[in-house]
Amino acid sequence: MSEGETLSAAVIGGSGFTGGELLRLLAGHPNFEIAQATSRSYDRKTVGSVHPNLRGVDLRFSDPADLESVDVLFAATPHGVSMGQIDTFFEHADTVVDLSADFRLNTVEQYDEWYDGHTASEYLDKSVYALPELTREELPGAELIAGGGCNATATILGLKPLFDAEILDGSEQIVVDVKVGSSEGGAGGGEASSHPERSGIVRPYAPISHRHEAEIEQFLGVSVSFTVHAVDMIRGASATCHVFPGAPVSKGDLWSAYRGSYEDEPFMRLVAGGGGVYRYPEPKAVAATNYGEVGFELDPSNKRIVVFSAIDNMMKGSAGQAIHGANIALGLEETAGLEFMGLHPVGAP
Amino acid sequence: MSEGETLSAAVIGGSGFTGGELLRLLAGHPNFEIAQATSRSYDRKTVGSVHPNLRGVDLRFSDPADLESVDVLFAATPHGVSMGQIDTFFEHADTVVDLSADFRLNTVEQYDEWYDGHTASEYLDKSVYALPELTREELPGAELIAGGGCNATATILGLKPLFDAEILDGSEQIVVDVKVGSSEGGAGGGEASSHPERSGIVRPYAPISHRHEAEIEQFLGVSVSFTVHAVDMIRGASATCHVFPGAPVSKGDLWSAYRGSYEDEPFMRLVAGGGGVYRYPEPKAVAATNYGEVGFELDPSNKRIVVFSAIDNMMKGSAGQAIHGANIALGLEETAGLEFMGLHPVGAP
Amino acid sequence: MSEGETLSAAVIGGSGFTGGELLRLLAGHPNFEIAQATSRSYDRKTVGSVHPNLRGVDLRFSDPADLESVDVLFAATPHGVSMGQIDTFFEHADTVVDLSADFRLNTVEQYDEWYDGHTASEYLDKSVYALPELTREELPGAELIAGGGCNATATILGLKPLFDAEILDGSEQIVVDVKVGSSEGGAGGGEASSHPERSGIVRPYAPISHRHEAEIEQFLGVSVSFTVHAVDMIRGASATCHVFPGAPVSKGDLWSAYRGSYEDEPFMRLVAGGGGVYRYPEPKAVAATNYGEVGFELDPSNKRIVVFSAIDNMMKGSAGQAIHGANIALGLEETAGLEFMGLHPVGAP
Amino acid sequence: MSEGETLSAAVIGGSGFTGGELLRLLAGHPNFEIAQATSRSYDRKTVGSVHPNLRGVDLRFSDPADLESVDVLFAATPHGVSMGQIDTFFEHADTVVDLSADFRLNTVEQYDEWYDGHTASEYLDKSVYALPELTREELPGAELIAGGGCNATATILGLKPLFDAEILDGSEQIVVDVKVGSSEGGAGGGEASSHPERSGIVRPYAPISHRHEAEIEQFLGVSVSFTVHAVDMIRGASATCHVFPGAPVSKGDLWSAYRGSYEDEPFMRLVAGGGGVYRYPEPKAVAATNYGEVGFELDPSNKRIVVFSAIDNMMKGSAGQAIHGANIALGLEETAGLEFMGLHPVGAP
Amino acid sequence: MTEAECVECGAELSLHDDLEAGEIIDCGTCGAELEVIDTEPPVLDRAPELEEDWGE
Amino acid sequence: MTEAECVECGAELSLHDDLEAGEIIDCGTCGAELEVIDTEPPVLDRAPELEEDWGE
Ligand SMILES: NC(=O)c1ccc[n+]([C@@H]2O[C@H](COP(=O)([O-])OP(=O)(O)OC[C@H]3O[C@@H](n4cnc5c(N)ncnc54)[C@H](OP(=O)(O)O)[C@@H]3O)[C@@H](O)[C@H]2O)c1
Ligand SMILES: NC(=O)c1ccc[n+]([C@@H]2O[C@H](COP(=O)([O-])OP(=O)(O)OC[C@H]3O[C@@H](n4cnc5c(N)ncnc54)[C@H](OP(=O)(O)O)[C@@H]3O)[C@@H](O)[C@H]2O)c1
Ligand SMILES: NC(=O)c1ccc[n+]([C@@H]2O[C@H](COP(=O)([O-])OP(=O)(O)OC[C@H]3O[C@@H](n4cnc5c(N)ncnc54)[C@H](OP(=O)(O)O)[C@@H]3O)[C@@H](O)[C@H]2O)c1
Ligand SMILES: NC(=O)c1ccc[n+]([C@@H]2O[C@H](COP(=O)([O-])OP(=O)(O)OC[C@H]3O[C@@H](n4cnc5c(N)ncnc54)[C@H](OP(=O)(O)O)[C@@H]3O)[C@@H](O)[C@H]2O)c1
Ligand SMILES: [Zn+2]
Ligand SMILES: [Zn+2]
Repeated sequence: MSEGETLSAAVIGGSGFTGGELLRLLAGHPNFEIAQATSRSYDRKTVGSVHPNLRGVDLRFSDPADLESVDVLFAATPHGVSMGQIDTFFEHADTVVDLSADFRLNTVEQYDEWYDGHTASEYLDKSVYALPELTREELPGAELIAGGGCNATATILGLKPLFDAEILDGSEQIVVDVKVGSSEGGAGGGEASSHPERSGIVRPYAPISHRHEAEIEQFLGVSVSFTVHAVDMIRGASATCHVFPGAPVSKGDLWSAYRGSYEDEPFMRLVAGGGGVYRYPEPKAVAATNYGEVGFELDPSNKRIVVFSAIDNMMKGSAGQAIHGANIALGLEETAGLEFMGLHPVGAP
Repeated sequence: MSEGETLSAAVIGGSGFTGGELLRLLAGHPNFEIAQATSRSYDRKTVGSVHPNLRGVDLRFSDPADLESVDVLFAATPHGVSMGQIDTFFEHADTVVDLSADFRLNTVEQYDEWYDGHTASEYLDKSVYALPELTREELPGAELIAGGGCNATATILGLKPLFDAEILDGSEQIVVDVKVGSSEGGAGGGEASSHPERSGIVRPYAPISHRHEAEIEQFLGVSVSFTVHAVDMIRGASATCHVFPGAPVSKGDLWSAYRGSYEDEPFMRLVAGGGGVYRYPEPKAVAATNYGEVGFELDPSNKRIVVFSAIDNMMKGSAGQAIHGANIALGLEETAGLEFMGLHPVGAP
Repeated sequence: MSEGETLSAAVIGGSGFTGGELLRLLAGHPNFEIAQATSRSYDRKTVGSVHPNLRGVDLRFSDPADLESVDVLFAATPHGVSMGQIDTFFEHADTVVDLSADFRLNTVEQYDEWYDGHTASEYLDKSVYALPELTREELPGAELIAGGGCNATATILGLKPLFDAEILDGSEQIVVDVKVGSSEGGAGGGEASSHPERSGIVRPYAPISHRHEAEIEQFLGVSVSFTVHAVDMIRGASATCHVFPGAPVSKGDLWSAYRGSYEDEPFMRLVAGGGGVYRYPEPKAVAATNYGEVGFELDPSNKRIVVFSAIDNMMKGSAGQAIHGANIALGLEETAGLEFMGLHPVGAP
Repeated sequence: MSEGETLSAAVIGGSGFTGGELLRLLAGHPNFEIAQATSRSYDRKTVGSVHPNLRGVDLRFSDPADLESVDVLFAATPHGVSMGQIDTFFEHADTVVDLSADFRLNTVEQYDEWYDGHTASEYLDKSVYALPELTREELPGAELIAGGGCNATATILGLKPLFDAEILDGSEQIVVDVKVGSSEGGAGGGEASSHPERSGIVRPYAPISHRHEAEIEQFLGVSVSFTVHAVDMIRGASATCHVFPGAPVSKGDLWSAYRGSYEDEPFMRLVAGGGGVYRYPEPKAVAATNYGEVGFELDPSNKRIVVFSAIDNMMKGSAGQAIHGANIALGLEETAGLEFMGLHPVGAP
Repeated sequence: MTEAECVECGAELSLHDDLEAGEIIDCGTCGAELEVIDTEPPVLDRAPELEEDWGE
Repeated sequence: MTEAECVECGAELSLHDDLEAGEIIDCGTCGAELEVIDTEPPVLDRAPELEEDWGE
């Protein structure tokens, strides 16, 4: 499309956390205009009544049963919703970007193993994972884009250069220890996410068997030892990967690998070993942005590589990634609408 | 100037908190290009080594002794520095925007009363307070712009409509109870602002005699009972004003007053009494933005008006206000570089 | 009773926040033994399954319908529950300590004005407010003890010395600006108290007409201008009172007043004007304790007294106060079970 | 000694974080009376001026150059101080309890490898590590007690049962991913620990080569892959150990191992796999207490054991452990002064 | 009060008298939620886990 | 040990023996920082306040 053109967009699940981020990003995007945002619970209320930062956006939620026809439909609904409505979605839009896990995996077998099966498996072949660092070649023209899982995104971004550069071959033991903020749970929230119970924690919430392992395995070809902790922040996912390569590796090798994979990537930053306060990747350095930071250290005592990877789960880990993928799919400027640089100082954004 | 033109800018005190915000805003501003950022402590280091969000900005700090000539010089230095160097600043720039208290007050007498006097009093007549809600008429063409104090800004924005609409005449008792975040203290930080001591607090830090009272008095013509508490956030200033008008007033009167003062203001939002989670102004709803929120409630039991006002001290309360004022002074689009809408959800940004 | 004696105690509402605190205090109290803790939702579960700090206490919740007979029954249930069951309570216990608002006020008229009336008004004359700084003389032998409201407690403790010493006579304007933590809302918690929405806030949650005004008025004889803000802590209530005495007052007068009221009080501390980090009362200095801190400053510019008062709402503001009152009522050592000194450093406890 | 006896105690470094905790614990301990607390910076100030929770303790700091003679001397000074003054300490006390790393390791070689050598190596043979779960047999009568490192303590407590039960033999890969609060850094604190920079973080602060590895190796006989992250809490250390046993293991084996090691331990709690909010060990469940929680999960997909271990670094990780060890060394009731149960709800204590 | 062994951690559990099949109780030692399968004599099993969605 | 009255709050203060003029001590009751003006007999006054810049 020509760059000045404006595309209409709908956001299903607009009252949720990632739906709100989509609305914010679309409202500031030069090529999009928001036609519809749905919510069953807040039907007819202003989007600003739920998302106070969007008080200046003149838009009311409508019922997802009354879909309008748009160029691009973004679905930010819980797992299972999109696979049930995907035909309807395509009746109303040429391009569908889904933020749930419904179209991330390639095969029904994976959904049988990790989820509760799949009811629209004919779409699995068509969908492209939204993360451009993985799928830049496949995205142009894609009609069904599947936004990645936030913890999977952080992990994959951290480890991928080691596979690209063949420092790892998939036979190694890989431990991934993840720390995430409370927005990852979405706007619902039960007792465990009430402020008094959720503040100040380091809480093992997925000690084993986290579903994002499926995505990691799909893209890196390796099964990882994966444990997720909830910590006291709102936005942010940080993955620390402890890796034991078969052959000796130098810091130079690591820098080559990481620069090789990411130096042309507009949203990836390498951070390792500098001075000052921020020496390694950390979530608050990328909060509110679509940037991902990765870095590493080499443990001479036991030949371990420690990889750090940090993203904002609401941005690079979901809504930002979705827009990024859509920009490429639709032939727009890749970074359009995603230029925000982030804040300093910033607390627990 | 014509709108496509690019102006060169310098930031003195670029390694500080408001200096970092200025750099961020200028880097994303369509009409500015950063020529220089100074720091004595970080001379020659990249700006990204101090402000991790600016890692993508290709710029190194230089010594403030080596000033370059620019169109606009922003000074984000502690109180007293600018008044000592103001002649030098004007030798290197046509327009000076100072974020300290050095040029906010009109007379030497005020500086004698509230500060330790003034050493460049000949500039006091020329300077214009940066807050456009107060000084929009005086800003165009101004050569010396004085950014307001953050607590003063929050307070003035909250109370001004009551004076505009003559609901108050200055004879009333006004109590202003302010809550602020830790970035207000700047990047230095002693023991009281260390994380273990500063976390989780409601700490009276200026029970009486806060210097911002001088600015409030200057603009509203009234002396207020002013107390400031430090609370556990990083960005944000929230002023609660308890006001006892002489004559009975209705909620309709109040809405008229506030809409009258602010409905054409691009950065002011009225928030009072809606439903949902965010019913009154609160700092995190405007965090990372140049918006100010004000709202009120009427206490029937004792004829009190309670006014709430919330800003991001780093933005509307300093760097954002400075850019806003400069935009108007220089004939640029008023909102240029200040469009960021803010985040939801967001923690303690 | 003789001091070595052991009394049996029941806690109705043992799964709630203040109920959990009661259980903790009773378990560590030399004169009590816990016979029963009720919960409808967690019936038969261990108390440790809800309150992880009580994992070492060998006790399971039982149904409040199956009350056992005990010496003392503590009710930590929402407003309205105790007034409906008070007869039953007294059938099972000689002494009832109620933490709700049900028996705090003296007359039906007050309940009509501030609450939804009262259904057991015959008990209003018998009940004694638990706060010993107010009612030490009336507590011994009391059979019905009403724990105070946390915001009311903080406010009353701050202002009382000014009335005791006749610095105020009740005709003055008094503004009370309160900041509280999230545990004040109890264990329920809706969307507004979910971690992403509740973190990092300064949120006006009761701008006007807070019910605790009734208690303040009852004990101080004056109607106050009262506004409550939610801030980012879990425990703690801090009241800042802005007071304008009719006649001039000196700091010496104030110290005399405050020392006069509190120097013999085992749980009151005066803090004002020292050096170091903690110069005025603040909640985290008393967190986890039954202490209250009060202090003040005199504003020479406008003859204002600013009074600061800080308590832990779960302790001095509810469960601790209840035990304190019960200790006196039952002739036990006044400070028994309440000696914990608090922590330093401590975050947002 | 007979149990009613009172011992005099001195705290060197009483103005620091662990020194303050020692003072708090000693002031509430039935068998100790504090004779002296030293500080060079706060000489002659009240201990309450630094530690606001100790305002009720009538004691002023004195200069460490003026040591008094006491029964037990506690040193809570930075690494290196005690080894320089150990002879002087023993001239003034029969028993010395040192919280630094100065006497934790057994040999000069270890100090050469991990620290900067040792200047009082003749004491290394005499010293006993304070953690009773490791050294209960050696503590009675010990004259020099070395408090453990907090991260080492958390890790050792988590892994020890696996070695006790020979589930691990030391040849396995062990990854330990630690998350700690800001009090671990002590009261000093530079820019990185200022509130604006330190809030809301997940910051890799010791990616590799943390000195506590030496203690772990000494007690478990195995070198671990160790990485420490700073997170947003004040108290607390949480160690997640990812372990790959050589032979298959069942959950029953694990429970036998953990119960075998800890069921008679008064301060150890096993937490794994229950319902409710607190299903695994987490620091805030043990905050302010001397308890340690450990738990685990078995990952069927890759035969990994994930072990979680949580302590309060200021208590079980330093001051509490020191008192615990001293209690046993001196023949006092083991749990004396350490009975505090902890809090619920509690934020980031 | 009868006793039973926790099937998760092996600790002794004291059971109340009016135990009913289907009831869920938690172990005071390890916190596991146990379902009462049978009452005379008491037979316990791990309660089916509540699938909790922490969002992803 | 001599005694003196705190000039801020009026509480009794116990002073150490080797008191020196110019020394700053804090009151254990109100926390005020007091300067020793004279030693025999002890005369105390409020210590000059450390001007603290919390930034503005
Ligand atoms: N949060 C993250 O960090 C993150 C990261 C990556 C991916 N994701 C994925 O993104 C999706 C959304 O997550 P979230 O955190 O934004 O969740 P959320 O805050 O819970 O929002 C869910 C939204 O979906 C709507 N919704 C729920 N059921 C629906 C249905 N049957 N039909 C139509 N609308 C429905 C809800 O609004 P109404 O109920 O009012 O209609 C709400 O607007 C999930 O699939 C999640 O796994 C989230
Ligand atoms: N923080 C706020 O919320 C806020 C709000 C409104 C107004 N303000 C005002 O803005 C100004 C800056 O505040 P801040 O919070 O950004 O402070 P800050 O973080 O402490 O930064 C001060 C900056 O000034 C530089 N500097 C200090 N002394 C200097 C000198 N003599 N000559 C040249 N540069 C010097 C420092 O860098 P080097 O030492 O490395 O040179 C640093 O970059 C202050 O006047 C403050 O009152 C701040
Ligand atoms: N939180 C504070 O800071 C604070 C301070 C001062 C006073 N108070 C007062 O203390 C009381 C308790 O407050 P909270 O914060 O502890 O509340 P909470 O956490 O919500 O706990 C309420 C407790 O009451 C039980 N309960 C509710 N309805 C009941 C009924 N109809 N019959 C029997 N039990 C019932 C609940 O358990 P089940 O539903 O499982 O039975 C729960 O254990 C309130 O009246 C409050 O106003 C609280
Ligand atoms: N914080 C923890 O979580 C933790 C856990 C386990 C072990 N530890 C260990 O415990 C020790 C104390 O740690 P901390 O966190 O309490 O440190 P801290 O807060 O920095 O306190 C250090 C104390 O030592 C005093 N001191 C410093 N140098 C001294 C000297 N040369 N002679 C006499 N006194 C001196 C200081 O007071 P003055 O300078 O005023 O004299 C201060 O009171 C360290 O060795 C640390 O490794 C700490
Ligand atoms: Zn069990
Ligand atoms: Zn005093």
